Amino acid sequence: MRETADLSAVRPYGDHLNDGLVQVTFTLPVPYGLAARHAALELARTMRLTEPEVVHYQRLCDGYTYFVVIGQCRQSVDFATLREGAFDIQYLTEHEIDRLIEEQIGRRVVVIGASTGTDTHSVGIDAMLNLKGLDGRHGLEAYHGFEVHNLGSQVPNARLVERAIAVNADAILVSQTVTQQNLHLHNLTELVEIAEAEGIRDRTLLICGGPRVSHELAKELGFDAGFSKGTYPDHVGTYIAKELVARRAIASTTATAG
Amino acid sequence: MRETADLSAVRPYGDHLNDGLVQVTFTLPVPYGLAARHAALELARTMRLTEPEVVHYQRLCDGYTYFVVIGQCRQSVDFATLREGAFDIQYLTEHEIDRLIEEQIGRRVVVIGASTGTDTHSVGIDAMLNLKGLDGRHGLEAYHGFEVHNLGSQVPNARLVERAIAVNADAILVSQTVTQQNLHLHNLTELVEIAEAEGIRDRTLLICGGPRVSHELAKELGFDAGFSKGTYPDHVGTYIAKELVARRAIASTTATAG
Amino acid sequence: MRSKLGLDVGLADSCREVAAEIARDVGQRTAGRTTVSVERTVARLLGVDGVDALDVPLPNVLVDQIEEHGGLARGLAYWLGNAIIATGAEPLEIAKLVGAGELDLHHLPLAEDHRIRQTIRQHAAAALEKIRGTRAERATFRAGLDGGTADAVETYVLTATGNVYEDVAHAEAVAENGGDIVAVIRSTAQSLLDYVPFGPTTEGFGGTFATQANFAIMREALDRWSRANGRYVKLSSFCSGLCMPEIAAMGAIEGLDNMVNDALYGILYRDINLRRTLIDQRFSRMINGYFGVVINTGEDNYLRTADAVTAAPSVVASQMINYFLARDSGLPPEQIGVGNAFEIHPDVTNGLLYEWAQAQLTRELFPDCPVKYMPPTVHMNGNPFRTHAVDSLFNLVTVATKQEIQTIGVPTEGVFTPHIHDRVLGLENTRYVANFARDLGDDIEFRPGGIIQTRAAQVLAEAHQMLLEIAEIGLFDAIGKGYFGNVSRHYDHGRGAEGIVEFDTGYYNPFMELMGVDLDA
Amino acid sequence: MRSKLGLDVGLADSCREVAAEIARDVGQRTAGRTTVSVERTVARLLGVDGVDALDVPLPNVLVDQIEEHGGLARGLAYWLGNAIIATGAEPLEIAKLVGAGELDLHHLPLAEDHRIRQTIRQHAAAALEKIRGTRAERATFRAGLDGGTADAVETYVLTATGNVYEDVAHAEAVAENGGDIVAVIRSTAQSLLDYVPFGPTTEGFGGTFATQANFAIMREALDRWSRANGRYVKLSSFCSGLCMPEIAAMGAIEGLDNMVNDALYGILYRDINLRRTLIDQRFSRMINGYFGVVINTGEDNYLRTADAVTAAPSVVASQMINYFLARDSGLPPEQIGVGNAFEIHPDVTNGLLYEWAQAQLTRELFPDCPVKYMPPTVHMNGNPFRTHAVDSLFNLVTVATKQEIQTIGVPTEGVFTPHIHDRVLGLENTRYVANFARDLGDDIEFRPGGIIQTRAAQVLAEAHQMLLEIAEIGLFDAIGKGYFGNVSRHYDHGRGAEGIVEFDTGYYNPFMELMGVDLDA
Ligand code: B12
Ligand code: B12
Ligand SMILES: Cc1ncc(COP(=O)(O)O)c(C=O)c1O
Ligand SMILES: Cc1ncc(COP(=O)(O)O)c(C=O)c1O
Repeated sequence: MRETADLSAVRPYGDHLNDGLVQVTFTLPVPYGLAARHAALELARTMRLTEPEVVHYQRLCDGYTYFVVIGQCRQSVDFATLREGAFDIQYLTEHEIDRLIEEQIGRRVVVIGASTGTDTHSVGIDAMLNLKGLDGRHGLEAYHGFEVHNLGSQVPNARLVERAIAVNADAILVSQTVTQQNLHLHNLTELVEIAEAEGIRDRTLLICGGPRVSHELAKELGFDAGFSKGTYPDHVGTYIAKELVARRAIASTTATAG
Repeated sequence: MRETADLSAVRPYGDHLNDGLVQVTFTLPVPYGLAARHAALELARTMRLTEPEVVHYQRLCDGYTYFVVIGQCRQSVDFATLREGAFDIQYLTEHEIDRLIEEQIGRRVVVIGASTGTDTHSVGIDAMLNLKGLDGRHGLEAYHGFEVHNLGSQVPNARLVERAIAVNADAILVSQTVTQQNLHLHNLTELVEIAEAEGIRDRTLLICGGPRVSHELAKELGFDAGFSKGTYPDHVGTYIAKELVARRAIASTTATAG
Repeated sequence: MRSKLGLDVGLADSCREVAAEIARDVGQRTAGRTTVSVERTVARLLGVDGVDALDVPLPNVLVDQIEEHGGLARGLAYWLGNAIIATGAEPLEIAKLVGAGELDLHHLPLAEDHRIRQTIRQHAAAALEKIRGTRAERATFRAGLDGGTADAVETYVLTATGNVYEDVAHAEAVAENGGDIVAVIRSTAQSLLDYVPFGPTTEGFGGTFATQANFAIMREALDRWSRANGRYVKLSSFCSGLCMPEIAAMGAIEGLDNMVNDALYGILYRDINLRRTLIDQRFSRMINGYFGVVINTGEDNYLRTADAVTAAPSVVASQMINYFLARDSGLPPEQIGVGNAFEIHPDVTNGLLYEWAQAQLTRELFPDCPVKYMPPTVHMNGNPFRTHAVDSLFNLVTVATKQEIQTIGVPTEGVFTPHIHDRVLGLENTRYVANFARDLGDDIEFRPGGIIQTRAAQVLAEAHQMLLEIAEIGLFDAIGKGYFGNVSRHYDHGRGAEGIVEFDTGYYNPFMELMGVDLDA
Repeated sequence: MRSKLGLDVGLADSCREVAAEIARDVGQRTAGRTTVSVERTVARLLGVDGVDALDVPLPNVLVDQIEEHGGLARGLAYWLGNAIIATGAEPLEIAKLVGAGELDLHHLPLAEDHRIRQTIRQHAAAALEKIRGTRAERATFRAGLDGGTADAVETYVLTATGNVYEDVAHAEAVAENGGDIVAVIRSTAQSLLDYVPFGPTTEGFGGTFATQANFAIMREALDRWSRANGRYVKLSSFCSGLCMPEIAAMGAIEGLDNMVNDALYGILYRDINLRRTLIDQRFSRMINGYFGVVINTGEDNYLRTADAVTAAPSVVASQMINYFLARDSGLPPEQIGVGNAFEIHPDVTNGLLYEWAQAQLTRELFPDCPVKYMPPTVHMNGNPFRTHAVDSLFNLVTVATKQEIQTIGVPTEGVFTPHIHDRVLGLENTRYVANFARDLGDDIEFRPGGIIQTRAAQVLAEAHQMLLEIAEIGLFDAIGKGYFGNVSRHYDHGRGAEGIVEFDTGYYNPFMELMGVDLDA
């Protein structure tokens, strides 16, 4: 009978359970030749690959060689445990989000968004906020529950925070696309600092997004949540609504207690 | 000025020296979702990748997810030392090989070849041995210096050795293409065993080749040399001629000494 | 359909006539002979399956016993028919008794010839009826599902893990990603076995053993997927090697939809004796034809051992011959998927135009056949991106020339039997191009006298010439002269020749009769 | 050349007429104005380079001082001419003195106008002569090398590491793998700087700063490669943003061959004030035109913020306008590489036919232009294989429609600025398709009234309609209404408006005169 994967010790799968097969590609700054091939295998071993094999290598130019290596990764990952702890959220529909806001918050939630710093990529933030949305799913502007301010792109962090204060925003949404040399890290960190300095950090949800922004990264940088590729407006809408409702619940408990 | 790579500590190169960027792709036997993404990152960490990032992942079918991960490999390889010790051979031309054989051996070198076991891939061995050769470079059959016996494909190891004895072969050339489940390892090992059992191992060069046969692997399995993709007939021709000449030199020294 | 290539219709017709003649000649030269495999197939069709205590398949057990006494010239049906009369037992029981050493077919009293024939004929008819019944049920099942768009290419995807259960995982990924036909590739060397292994298997090399149990496991898995997802996924395997007709029978029984089934592949690439294969292919094709299985021929192989630019005419010549050999075995054109491949070296200037010409030529020469198009393989190296780029153009020609069945290319073709995601990446490429270029073929015309038209005309002319030469010397000698794939094989050489048996006057095979093809015609 | 698309020639001509009118109108509305950047460019052309103690570029130092005293309306040439007369020093010396705080241009005695003009005109003529001399040497150098096949597409490959020395490594890999043009992409945000950074730079984001030193470093590296390998490799960069004309001057001086130079990009995608950009683009184009630099326009961008299927007519309309704006600045057609892109979503049925139609349309509408074709970007995701497959079809359309310049696609387009091997993989794909499908374009014809022809006709008709509307309301308002890329920008908004200066009667720019284009016509 078919063997089933032991989810507490999962390994890569090529064509047999636990064969551990992975493919690694990289360039080394070394001249093309047999010695380069050896170096690639050595490197693969430092990556703990068993029986690495160079299935392709080619000269790029003087002093640079490209490699395609396959090998076996014998290490495993405990998926069963990971699955338990994973950040997962049950997404609501536009209608459900609106109802949740109406019933539990009783007013429109104010969100303000921008693509900040020198980043001129606006398609992502527009997809979240503008009427049109993405793939036929409305942006938050179309929701009854949200009041939306989209400042567009190339917006300095200071200006975004200033406007957020002016409109009394519940949530600040920032988009970052250019990540080379970790440009986004500086820029995102700066936003958090300014929000803190201006004293709005605690009462404002800070949310960031972009093709290479993950939830983990966002948390690490001091945001409340991060959204990456494959995000739809209802995803972030759900998050905002649920989180605000949850915070109110806590606040009211605290208030009662206090 | 441009920084130059420290060849004694070489790291992968994406677009900056020592950025260590590598791409790893694999499938995990886990259902698609955020937890799967986490598992992929975990796995990447076991491969000692720093700041791994899932740039793409997709569901293959129930219980299987495919990942494209990039990350930084901080380990390095000592290319300078590697280069010193690398197996490298100065290839001769057809004409030079013929002359070497004529001058140093004084008779035609007998080679016998086949694609063995159940392997029916004959294009590789034919390229080495048959007149036509490869990309306009003659096969050994065309050389004055070689007497060639090509038994074709699907040849049992025992038969190959039997024929090698019959024609008094200086070198046995075997080709192996089907490697799934390590089929070639069994088959190649068997050949060495038979050659030993028949008492010809010492006086015959054992050479293997195929797309996934490396020199290291060949040595490990008890062959004298192994040739992979990108081999031309003159490569193996050079090896045979030079090696036989070298062995004669040793033999004659030993004979004189003895 | 107007010829987009401006083909010389008369020349094409002449090719057909000559090829038909070549096929008839093969029929005559192989007539009056059977093989151990054909006889084992008779046993299988009569319900004999399983193995004896030494793991020898019961069809082999029967044939071996009959052969030992020199009785095979009468055909297994004769001896089994007689045994049924003598023992009153069913074929399977009889086989088991023989396997257990408890019965010798030659020690039974011999009934009269006509009674034997009548008895075994009844059994055979009932057996066929039963298989047809199951196939009819399958047809109903399939009719209730989405069969895909009629005019879109059917993607054909291999699985080849060596382990039937892993193959199932791959097959599910294939189905989920739009694959239309799953083909379970066989373990290397199975073609050389003169028996069919038994039971589910989990250890094969470069493929999974074709056993009846494996067929059933895969069929069931695909049906399960089809039911859950409302789209029918077909099953295919290799019907070739020394057990070619037996596998046809197994496939018919287990509900396979397609079979790779070539008249010459085993000869050229597995060094199987040419007469043996040509006798076997005929019965195997009768079975495939009778049960509605679509066959696919293997001309793609020639382009792996010969140069695709210069060997192009041999592909056309072979398609013609394969086609008429199939027709002579009773296959209708709709079940003959002649083969075709995209194998020109990627560095050839205007290679795409030659490929396009060739693919369109095949399409026009066999308008009623589900032509099958094979991906680039031989020049694919370890660079998966290069392979993927070449596959993209292959996919383009596929849709532009309206191939009916397309084996998809995979990025790791030059490296290993593809990993599960490689199949999916290949399917995505195919799907993308098929949709993005959907009506390209209809929207463009070839410039009269241009490179494409000229190439097609030239290939056809050379194929014609080649067919004339083959007709002259006969197919056997043509194979000896290396006409196909630069491989030369001779009359008496190759494996399995010892399994050929000449009929004696009493030879009988009820299935040939019942399936309506008279081989001695 | 016969139209493969069966285009309505009258309609195409009408498009041209209307577009020419739109461009003329822009000329009129921007006439009589200069910008800080135009004036800095005059300084640069006169040999002013370097920075002051605070790292402020000397051209800025000069312009700032002149502006402070409200003198810019006469043009920097006037003040510099006067200073030359007064001090007897060369422009660069004068700039240094100003930078050191040792000279105030307004505190010098004013010579007579005609003497000032004559003096500065001589200097300008000498400066132009010198640059032309260097360019002539380059032309000789180039003539001695292999320039590639005349009718093959020129592959255009970006480098964008942020570090000019790393860019050199990438450029070598590009050259070695057949790239024809290396384009050093600029660091994000440089377009917003109202000065050009100085010296070699090693820290940029998503690109490398365009500085004169960086241009020189890259030029030298490419020349070294060209010399060693006998094939000339061209150099390109971005001539856009707030310093558009200065970069044109730097490029001319450092021997660049191509420049991305669009009339509207900065307005739409960098929120630069529209009048500022339209004034700047004119002088920048005069320079590019005069020194034989091929410009490439950026219509591809519209298809990244608007849908490529529906926005197709806006691309044609913009190409026409960009073309006539360039013509009005003195660029000959052979130097106007109108832009064009393959950006239809990969899931669109028959998307390839639309792309083919559009690419062919561009080719036919601008028969004398080196049209530039951009790869799929916006729908490319993190799956490098999917991107590579789409790039293959992009490469096919490129060769089949005979684009002259092609920015290559790279598999990691959707992820990061490509790694060194990604560029090579992209080039390999391009080279493979270009050769394998070399004469496809000539070998096929489009079915009259088919999908491709119909689409082309429709796009042309809609572009015509759009041009009529734009002519009606003027380009400024059209931009305000979001005609291009769904982005709307208004007259007074955007960066850099404060850098616009109206001429007073004494305004003088010797280069405009010498380069032979009368802007006040
Ligand atoms: C369109 C585009 C442009 C357009 C932008 C127009 C505009 N107004 O947006 C133009 C042509 C102007 C442009 C310019 C440049 N670009 Co650009 N561009 C792209 C391109 C092709 C598509 C991006 C896009 O629109 N994707 C579609 C949207 C819907 O996806 P998304 O942004 O990821 O958004 C989704 C999620 O990330 C998430 N999300 C995003 N933001 C947010 C925010 C919140 C709050 C939430 C909840 C979710 C969320 O939800 C969205 C929907 O699912 C990409 C390549 C690619 N295929 O990704 C390159 C790319 C992003 N560009 C790149 C670069 C380098 C540049 C330049 C810097 C190049 C240069 N030096 O000139 C310039 C300058 C721009 C700048 N400084 O910002 C690089 C970035 C590399 C890196 N990682 O650093 C890319 C990856 C191309 C490449 N391979 O080199 N670009
Ligand atoms: C042609 C081919 C066939 C032909 C073979 C015809 C023939 N007479 O050779 C046919 C169609 C018969 C065939 C069948 C099968 N094939 Co096959 N086939 C290929 C293919 C497309 C090309 C191989 C080739 O000819 N390469 C060109 C030659 C010149 O290269 P080469 O063999 O590597 O040789 C070079 C070097 O390796 C070296 N070399 C090789 N041998 C030797 C020996 C010596 C002494 C020296 C010095 C050097 C040397 O020098 C040569 C020149 O540089 C490859 C895919 C690919 N692109 O690689 C699949 C491939 C090899 N086949 C494969 C498989 C699985 C099969 C089958 C088993 C499938 C099946 N189950 O039915 C069958 C059965 C064959 C068998 N049992 O052996 C797999 C192997 C996977 C693996 N690594 O295990 C591949 C990789 C395809 C795939 N991706 O799945 N195949
Ligand atoms: C026509 C045909 N039959 C059969 C096979 C299967 O090969 P094997 O001989 O290993 O079963 C192939 C494989 O390429 C083939 O093309
Ligand atoms: C026409 C044009 N100019 C300039 C640029 C460069 O962008 P930036 O504004 O970052 O210099 C681009 C990039 O896409 C472009 O398309």
